[in-house]
Amino acid sequence: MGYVVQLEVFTGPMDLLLHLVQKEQVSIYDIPIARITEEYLRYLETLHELDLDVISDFLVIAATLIQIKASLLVPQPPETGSAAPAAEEEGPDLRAQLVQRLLVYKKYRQAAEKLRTCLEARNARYTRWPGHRQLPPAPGEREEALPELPVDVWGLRDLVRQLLAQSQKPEPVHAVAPEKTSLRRRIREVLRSLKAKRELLFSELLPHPGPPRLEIVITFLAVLELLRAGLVAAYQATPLAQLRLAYLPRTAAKRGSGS
Amino acid sequence: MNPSEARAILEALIFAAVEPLPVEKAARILGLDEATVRRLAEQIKADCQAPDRGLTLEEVAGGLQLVTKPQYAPYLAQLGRADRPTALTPAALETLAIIAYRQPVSKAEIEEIRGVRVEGVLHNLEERGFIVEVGRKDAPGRPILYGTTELFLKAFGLRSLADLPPLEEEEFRLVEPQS
Amino acid sequence: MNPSEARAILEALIFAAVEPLPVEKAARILGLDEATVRRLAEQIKADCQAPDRGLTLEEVAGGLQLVTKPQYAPYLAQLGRADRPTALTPAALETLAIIAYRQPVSKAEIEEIRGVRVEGVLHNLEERGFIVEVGRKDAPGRPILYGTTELFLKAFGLRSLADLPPLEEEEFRLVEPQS
Repeated sequence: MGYVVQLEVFTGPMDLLLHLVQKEQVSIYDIPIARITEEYLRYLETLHELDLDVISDFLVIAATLIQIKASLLVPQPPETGSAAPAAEEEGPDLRAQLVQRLLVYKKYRQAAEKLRTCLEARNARYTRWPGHRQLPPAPGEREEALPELPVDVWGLRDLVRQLLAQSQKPEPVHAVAPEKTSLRRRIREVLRSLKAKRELLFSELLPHPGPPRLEIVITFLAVLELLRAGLVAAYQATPLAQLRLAYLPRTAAKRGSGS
Repeated sequence: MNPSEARAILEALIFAAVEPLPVEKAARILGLDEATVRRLAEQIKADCQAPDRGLTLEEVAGGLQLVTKPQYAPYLAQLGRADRPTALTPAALETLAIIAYRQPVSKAEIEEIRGVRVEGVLHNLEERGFIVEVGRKDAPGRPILYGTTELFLKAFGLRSLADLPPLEEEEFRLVEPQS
Repeated sequence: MNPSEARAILEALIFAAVEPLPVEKAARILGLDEATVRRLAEQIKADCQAPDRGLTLEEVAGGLQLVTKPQYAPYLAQLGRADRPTALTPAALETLAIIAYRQPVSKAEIEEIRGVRVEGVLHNLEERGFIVEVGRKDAPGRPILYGTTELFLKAFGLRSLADLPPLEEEEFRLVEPQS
C-alpha cells in the first residue's frame, strides 16, 4: 500500500475508521468493508507492538467490522420458505449502525475542529492578568463589605471535627464486580502470553490451580473477544477437551474458528 | 452623568472587572438601561478600531471584556505570561465538543460516540474547570450528566452556548461520491 | 512598524503585563529605543485625557501601568460589592472549614473527607474571595492546592491562622456524644 499511518494521530478507533474511510474517498454509506477491515486490522497489529494499553478500545470496533464482513460473505437466504436466521440479518443491520455511528462521530470531529478555531482566536487575545482583579474598596465601606456568616470560628472548628470523624469510619466492604477494566486488562494479558508462546492451553492462562470462578469467566470472555477480533484461533480435540489457543498474527482478516 | 462620562465610567468598569462584566451589572451601577449600556459599549468598540489602539472590546460569556487585538499576539507572547495559552489535546477537544454541543450528556454517551473510554479526559476537563456535573440522568445507575461552564465560554471566547459555531449537516452531501 | 502601530502594541503590552511594564522591556519587545517608547507612552496618556476615556496611563516606580481615573472610584467600589452574595451554603461552609484547617489542601483530599464532589463549591468560594490557589502539589497531575485568604481571616475575625481554635485530640473528644 506504500502508506504508513502515524500512530499518535488518532484519538480512538472511530477516528481511525473515519480516516480510513476518507482515505478511500468513498461515501460513508459505501464503506468497502473488506478493504477497510483489512487496513484497520493492520493498524491494530502495529498497535500491539507499541501500546497494549489502547488496544482494547480498538478491538471492539475491529470485532464489529469482522462481524459485518463475515455476514456480508454469507449468501442472502432466499426470500421464500424458512425463516431467515437472525445471524444473517445481523450484517446489514450492524453495517447501518456502524455507518450511523461514523456519521455522528464525524459531526463531533468537525465540532472539535471548530472549537479549536475558537480557542486559537481567543488565545490570540490577551485579557488583563487575572490577578489584577482587586477592586478598590470605597472609602468607609470596608467593614460593611464583609459577608454574613452563618457560623463563627468555633462552628467552623466543630464542622471539621465532625467531617474528619465521619471520613475515618471504615469503608464498607464491597464485593468486587467483574469490571470492564479487568476484562480489558485480561485481554492484554492473554494477547501477551499468546504472542510469547504462540500456542497454549486455556488452563495455562489461569493464574494457578483452582482459580476463582471470576478469573475463569473473565479469561474466557477475553478469549472470546480475541476470537471475535480474529486475533486468536481456538481448537478442541473432542467436545469436552481442553481449549487450545493459537495466536493469529496478521491473518486476522480470515475468520478464525468461532465455534 | 453625561453620555461621554458614562462611556468613560463604563470603560473603567470593564477594565477593572478583568472578568467579563455582565451588561445588566454595568447598567445597575451606572443607573442606565441595558440598551444604553450596549450602545455605549458599541461606541467604545468603534473607538478601539483606530489603528493606534491596541485593545478592543468583546462580548464573552455574557459580559463585556477588554482584550488585546489578535494581530499583536506575537508581541504579547514575549511578556511571558504563565497563564497562557490554553492548550487541549485532540482527545480532550473532541470530548469537550461532544459535551458542548450535546449537553447535558453522560460519560457513556460520550464513550459511545468516541469509541474510547473517557474517564481520564473527563477528569482533566473537570479539573481545568471547563465542564461540571450538571445533574443525574434518570436512568439505571443515575449516571452523572456533564455540561460546560462559564470558564469554557471564556476560554473559547464565546458569548453564550448559542454562539457555538453551527455544525453543517454534511452527512447528506456525502451520498455523492467525493472526488 | 509605523508609529501608530507601535503605539497600539505598546498599549496592548501595558494592558496585558502582569506588573507595571518597565520601559526597557517594552523597548526590547518593540525593537525601539527607550526615548521613543516614552514618547509613545506620552501620546497614549494624552489620548486618555479625553473626557470619554475612563483609563489613564501612569508611570510608577516599576514602569508603565494603565489605571482607572481616580474620580470613578465610587463606581468601581460598587463593582466589588455587587459581587458579594450574602450567606454561605452548608456545603460551602463545610468545604471552607476543611480548607481552613488542612491548608494547603487539594480538591481530591477535600472530596475524600466530604465524600462528595466539591468542584462547584470551590469555584464559588474562590469567586467570593475566601480561598485561593496557593500552589501545586508535587504529585501526579500536579493538583492545585487551596488555602484561605485575608478576607477569610477578616470575615471570621481572626488575626492569623494561628488563631483558629485547635482541633486537639479530636479522636478522644469525639467519643463523647456532641450536643
